[in-house]
Amino acid sequence: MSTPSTHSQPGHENEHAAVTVHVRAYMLVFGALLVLTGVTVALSYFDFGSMQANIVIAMIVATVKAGLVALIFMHLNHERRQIYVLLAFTVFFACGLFFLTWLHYWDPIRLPH
Amino acid sequence: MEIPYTVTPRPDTQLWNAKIGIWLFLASEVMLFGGLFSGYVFLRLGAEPGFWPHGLLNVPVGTMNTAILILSSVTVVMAWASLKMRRYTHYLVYLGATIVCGLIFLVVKLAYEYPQKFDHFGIYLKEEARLKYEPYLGNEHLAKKGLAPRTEITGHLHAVDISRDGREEEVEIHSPSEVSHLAQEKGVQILGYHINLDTENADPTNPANDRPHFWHKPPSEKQAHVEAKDVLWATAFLPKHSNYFATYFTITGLHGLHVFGGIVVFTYFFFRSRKMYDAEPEHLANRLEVAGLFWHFVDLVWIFVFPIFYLL
Amino acid sequence: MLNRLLGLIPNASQHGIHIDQMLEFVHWKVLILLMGWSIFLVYVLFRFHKSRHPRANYYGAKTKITTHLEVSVVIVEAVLLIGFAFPLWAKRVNEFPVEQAERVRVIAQQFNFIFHYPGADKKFGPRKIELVDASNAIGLDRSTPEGADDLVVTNDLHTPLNKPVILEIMAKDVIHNVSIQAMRVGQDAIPGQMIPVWFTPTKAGEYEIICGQLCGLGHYAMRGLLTVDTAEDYGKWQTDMAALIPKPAPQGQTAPSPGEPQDVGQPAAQGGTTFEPSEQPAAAQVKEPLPPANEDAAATSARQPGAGAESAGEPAPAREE
Amino acid sequence: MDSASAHHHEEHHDHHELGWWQKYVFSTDHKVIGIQYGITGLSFLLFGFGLMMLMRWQLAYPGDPLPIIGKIVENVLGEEAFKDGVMASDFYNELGAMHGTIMVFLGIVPVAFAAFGNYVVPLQIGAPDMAFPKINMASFWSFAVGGVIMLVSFFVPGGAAKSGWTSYSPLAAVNGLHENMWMTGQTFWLLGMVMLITSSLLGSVNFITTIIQLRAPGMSWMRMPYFVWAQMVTAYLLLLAFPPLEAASFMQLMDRVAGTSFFMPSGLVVNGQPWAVAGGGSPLLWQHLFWFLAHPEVYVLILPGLGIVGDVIANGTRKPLWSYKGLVYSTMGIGFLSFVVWAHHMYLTGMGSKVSTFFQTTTVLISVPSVVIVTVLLMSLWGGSIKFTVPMLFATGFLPMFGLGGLTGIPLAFNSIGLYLHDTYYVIGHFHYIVAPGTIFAIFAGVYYWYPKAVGRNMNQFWGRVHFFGSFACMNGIFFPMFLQGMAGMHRRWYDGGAGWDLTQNVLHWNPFMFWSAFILGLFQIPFILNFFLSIKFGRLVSDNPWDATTLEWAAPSPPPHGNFATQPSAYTGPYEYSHPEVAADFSPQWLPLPEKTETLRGDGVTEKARPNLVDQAMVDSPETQPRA
Ligand code: HEA
Ligand code: HEA
Ligand code: CUA
Ligand SMILES: [Cu+2]
Repeated sequence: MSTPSTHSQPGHENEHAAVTVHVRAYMLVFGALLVLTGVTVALSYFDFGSMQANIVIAMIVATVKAGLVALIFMHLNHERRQIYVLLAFTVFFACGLFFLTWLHYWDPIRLPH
Repeated sequence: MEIPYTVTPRPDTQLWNAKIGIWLFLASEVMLFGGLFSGYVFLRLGAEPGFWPHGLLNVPVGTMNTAILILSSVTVVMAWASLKMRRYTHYLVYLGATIVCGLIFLVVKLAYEYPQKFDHFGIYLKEEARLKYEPYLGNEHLAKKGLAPRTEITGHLHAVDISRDGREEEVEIHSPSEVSHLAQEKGVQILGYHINLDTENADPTNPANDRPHFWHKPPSEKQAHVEAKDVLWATAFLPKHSNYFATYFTITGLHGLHVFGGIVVFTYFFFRSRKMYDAEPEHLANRLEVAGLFWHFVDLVWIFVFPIFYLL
Repeated sequence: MLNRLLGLIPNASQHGIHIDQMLEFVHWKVLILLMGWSIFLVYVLFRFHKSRHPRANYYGAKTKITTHLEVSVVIVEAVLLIGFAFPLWAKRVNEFPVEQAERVRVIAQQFNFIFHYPGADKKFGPRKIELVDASNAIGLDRSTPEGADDLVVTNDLHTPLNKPVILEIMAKDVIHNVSIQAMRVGQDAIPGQMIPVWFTPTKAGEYEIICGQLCGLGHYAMRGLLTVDTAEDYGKWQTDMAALIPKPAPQGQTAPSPGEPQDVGQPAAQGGTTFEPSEQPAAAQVKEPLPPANEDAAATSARQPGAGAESAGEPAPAREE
Repeated sequence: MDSASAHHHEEHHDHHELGWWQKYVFSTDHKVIGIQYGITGLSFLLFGFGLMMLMRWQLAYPGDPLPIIGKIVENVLGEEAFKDGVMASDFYNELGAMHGTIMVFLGIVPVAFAAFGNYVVPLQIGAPDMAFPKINMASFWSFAVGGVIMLVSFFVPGGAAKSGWTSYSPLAAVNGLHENMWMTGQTFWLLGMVMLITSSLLGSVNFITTIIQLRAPGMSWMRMPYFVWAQMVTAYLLLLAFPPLEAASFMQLMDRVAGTSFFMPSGLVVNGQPWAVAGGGSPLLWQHLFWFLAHPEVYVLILPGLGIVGDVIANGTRKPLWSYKGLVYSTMGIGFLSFVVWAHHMYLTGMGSKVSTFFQTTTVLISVPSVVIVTVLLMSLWGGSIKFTVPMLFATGFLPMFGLGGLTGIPLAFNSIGLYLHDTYYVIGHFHYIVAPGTIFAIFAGVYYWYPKAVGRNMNQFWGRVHFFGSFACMNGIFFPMFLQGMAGMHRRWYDGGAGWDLTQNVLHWNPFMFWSAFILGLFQIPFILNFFLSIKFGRLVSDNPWDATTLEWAAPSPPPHGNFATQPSAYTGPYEYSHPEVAADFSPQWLPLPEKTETLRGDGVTEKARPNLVDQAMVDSPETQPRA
């Protein structure tokens, strides 16, 4: 990343403007999160046919919400490379933890009947 | 020599130290909660039908707490923006609001939600005894609809039958913990439970009760008597009630600890940041950004906790 | 040959030969690499000692041999994996000879193995947690026709020669492991799970069964004995054992009787050179257990851990609620 | 200089008024913390060894009273531990579990990772301190509290944890029951682990930040000493692998004190009594979460050791490491792969052929980078001018020992061989060859190597040699027979050492031999311990760079003052410019430029023209020279 961080040089004119832009984004995200919370709750009283479908849909909404928090509030939409690399590994290993734990559960030794 | 890059970013990485530090720490937190959630998945996948409770938590309160945490995320990021714009009073207001939100969240959790659970009682029935309690379970009705069977009777316990040194008597109960104390007395054996049923058990064949409700319903007046010999496992809604509550209390407990930690840090900032603001406002903004990142992460965890435990 | 040198105990099962071959092969690889590099190391330490080589060569070795070596290590490992390891394991877990095999359930507990034979009808009787007591450690329900003729023996496993055996392995309390070194099998006994394992004995004789997973203070002496019998001996043993089955008590429930085959098995730590029999740990000698700390009203009234407990003995491969 | 540095000056001022407590006990100086970690960790190592000597006696002479010590322990811990001088089997299990735990979490990790990392890494990258000195101090004290909890656990009712260092549930949950489950050994173990995990997490955050942020000007990634690389990969392993065990520890804690059943299935019957819990848990969940940590953990035990050995070998051979880049990339490869092999410890837990194929493949794959690392280190010797200093002796001793340990890991990698070898002494032999004559030797190498930097005096070289040769012989005397015993079928965690079993009768005679080897190994540590402490006062005074080494730590005075360097050093060359053809001396330190236009060796063995001013422009721009708004 070659562009210098906008908010590392304090007190600048454009810095000030940048922060104001940020603030507007924060408010929008706040609204979106509240709406999505409502959506999650509402969806949970609607049956999508199977438990799996219900879970998947609820998780999608939750992931969107989490994504908004991470991208906007935590500024992950413009972070430095080092941090993306770190998070990519973390997410990979975390997925591995979920996936492989489940894998073992899914492939036991069975006696044919 | 002094430690460089505490405030200004290092030219080649464009990061200051604490920024990397907090992200590393959050990475480890991802793995911590990842471990807990993978435990949840593992246990839930393996749960027998009817043994993963639904709708036992207070959804409106949970929704409110979710909104409060989201709000606190906004206030903390606004506090940071205020510092960036060098508006100290605004910063204090937003920071104060964050602390208040955090406190409300914790108080609601610890003083209202948890005790409400501890007060509730659940009785799992043995398989062979379930038919006997069909009027409270409505399993025939559920089977027709293709829903998982009910295996548990829940509600407020108001009395137990015991035999004390061979003599039988009925003892009134005000809090489920009394049952445990009774059971630990010498020569006491529990023979049965008198329980004020929750709506699901009071009116099990009503289609309106097939799925949980948004508004919490108070237990009905209807009572049931369950004999101890039919009982598989009976306890208040404590962690030991089931793996559902075990994961719920473990994860929300740990999450609560994180909230508490955040509050402590913010409170420290609230009272001790003036000096640093005057000397090095940018350093203070960085510190707040770091604390804020932690706070957002705590919020983010809750965003998953909420649907997983309250809604699904 | 290397196996002999390393003191591998003789194999007595059909598939064991392949495992021994693999052991031999992989140890050759270990040995060659180890010797090769050790000789290299000693040579280099001597050759390039300061006294013989006062000024180091900045550029060091210029060679591709190491790359070749690394590649050949990879190739050998790939051969081991694809040629031996995958097919061997696949045969272990995917090709149970259900039709031909003799089936025995193994229920491990602190600190014995209990072997449960289906008896003449080839059907295992149901097991109930309520029936568990001192004389009926596995809670076998003898009031059912399937259960009436089942054999239950402690620490004493008999199998016929040259016939595949499937052991269905489970545990009552903590994790154990059923390891029969001579048969080249081993399998954890995990509470809440049933995991099968199979082998075909090819040599008659007596072999030790080891508990290969720490299970408490008597772990070191948790010992069973496998006797591989000829077909006749095996039949005779089965009849002898069947004669010891307790007659059902008039009121239905299994009555403890001195003749219960429980007592037939080997004592836990037999053959020990240093330990008096009185020091042998047995379940009864374990320190008096305190009531679980989480003792609860319900617990005492029901004494029933968990749902589905009526089938304590029949854990599904996954787990049960 | 603006307010920022004004603030710093203030702080600096404080330092001169530090009291004794803040200087030596609650210090934030990375060097003091490093030494604190080192001494505590070495003491734990010795303590863990002590536990093992008791066990080896019992294995060698099962049922014989242990002279003197047996009586002492009996008086301290009561008859539950020793009765008439004879060890109880429950106590044997306590010793085994605590030996494993202490060695791994309180011995090797604190010494190899935390102590050397703290002391050496900032110096090697030319930094004044760790990035977060206060967190560093918190890390040490969290470790100390964890250690105390572990030690105290021997004295609680029922004794210390006794379910193996793996603490498999349900055994760990049903062991050591007591009315107050908080006051039991296993609960203490869990609490201690939580503290130790916290300590490691704080430490690794600090290490990684320090290495990324505080490298001196010119210290680009490929100019870092290999030791720094090893520490960085190790820190990542700790950072990402430990939290799942922390999660699992919380769950087991709940199982013990709150009556939950995360790891307990339905239908348990313990001691003939149905076990009163809700059930529905899974013992395998614990194993997955445990090994998800514990496999990366074993590389945590070896990588710092490899790092030390790499530095020492370059110095002892007086030439650059052969294929430095290969070394670095293999280390990263190990780090990555180590997260996806954990289930090779669970081969016998009922694994179908698909999962087994996956884990066998990854396990075999991970041996490839290890082979590369050993090859690089061995080939680095070729063409050197080898000087057998004591650190170099330990480093060269390390190589074949790690080789044997690693190579015997390969048979274990195959599921079907695991049918025979799982849980036997073969496994014990496998990993002890790596951690004992492996990592412990690397630690010794590191102690002898960096001692002059920390103290300003050198340790006695003669006694160092005695220490090396004695330890080398005895270590092999203890651990080689384990392979033979394992092949004969002897299982681990056997209180009677196999005396009660027919199939091990042929290998029983090794047990006394192994005990006496361990005993003599203990005797050979005495010169080391004396040497270590006496040299502080009586060691030979040496210069700042007694080994004629190239890396930056030798640019600082010995011992380095607070803040380490008088002026910020820069890295002008790669880490190991020994015996450069155009330099008369046999080393050219990293902090001095090479003569212009000479050829230097790049990490991957290719040569390039040296650029004496090869200092990343960006990094010369220190904050002070940057325009600030
Ligand atoms: C530092 C510790 C460490 C390291 C580095 C390793 C490295 C490896 N380990 Fe080990 N292992 C443990 C510590 C370690 N292990 C522990 C503690 C246990 C037991 C835990 C318990 O149950 O309590 C264990 C158990 C264990 C098991 C489970 C056994 C069982 O319980 O049944 C397996 C199975 O696959 C295994 C495999 C491997 C492999 C393939 C490697 C590979 O990474 C090895 C690669 C290395 C090489 C291939 C060496 C290269 C050498 C040369 C090229 C020759 C050089 C020669 C000379 C110089 C002379 N290990
Ligand atoms: C890093 C890990 C590590 C290390 C270094 C060691 C070191 C040693 N181990 Fe250990 N061991 C384990 C980890 C380790 N072990 C684990 C995880 C287990 C499995 C536990 C279980 O079953 O759950 C195990 C089990 C185990 C067993 C099997 C027990 C059983 O299954 O019943 C045996 C048996 O001999 C053994 C022996 C030894 C010996 C003789 C040493 C010796 O090499 C020790 C050498 C130590 C020294 C030489 C001390 C050096 C220190 C100093 C000199 C101090 C100087 C001090 C100052 C300057 C202040 N170990
Ligand atoms: Cu059973 Cu060990
Ligand atoms: Cu491993």
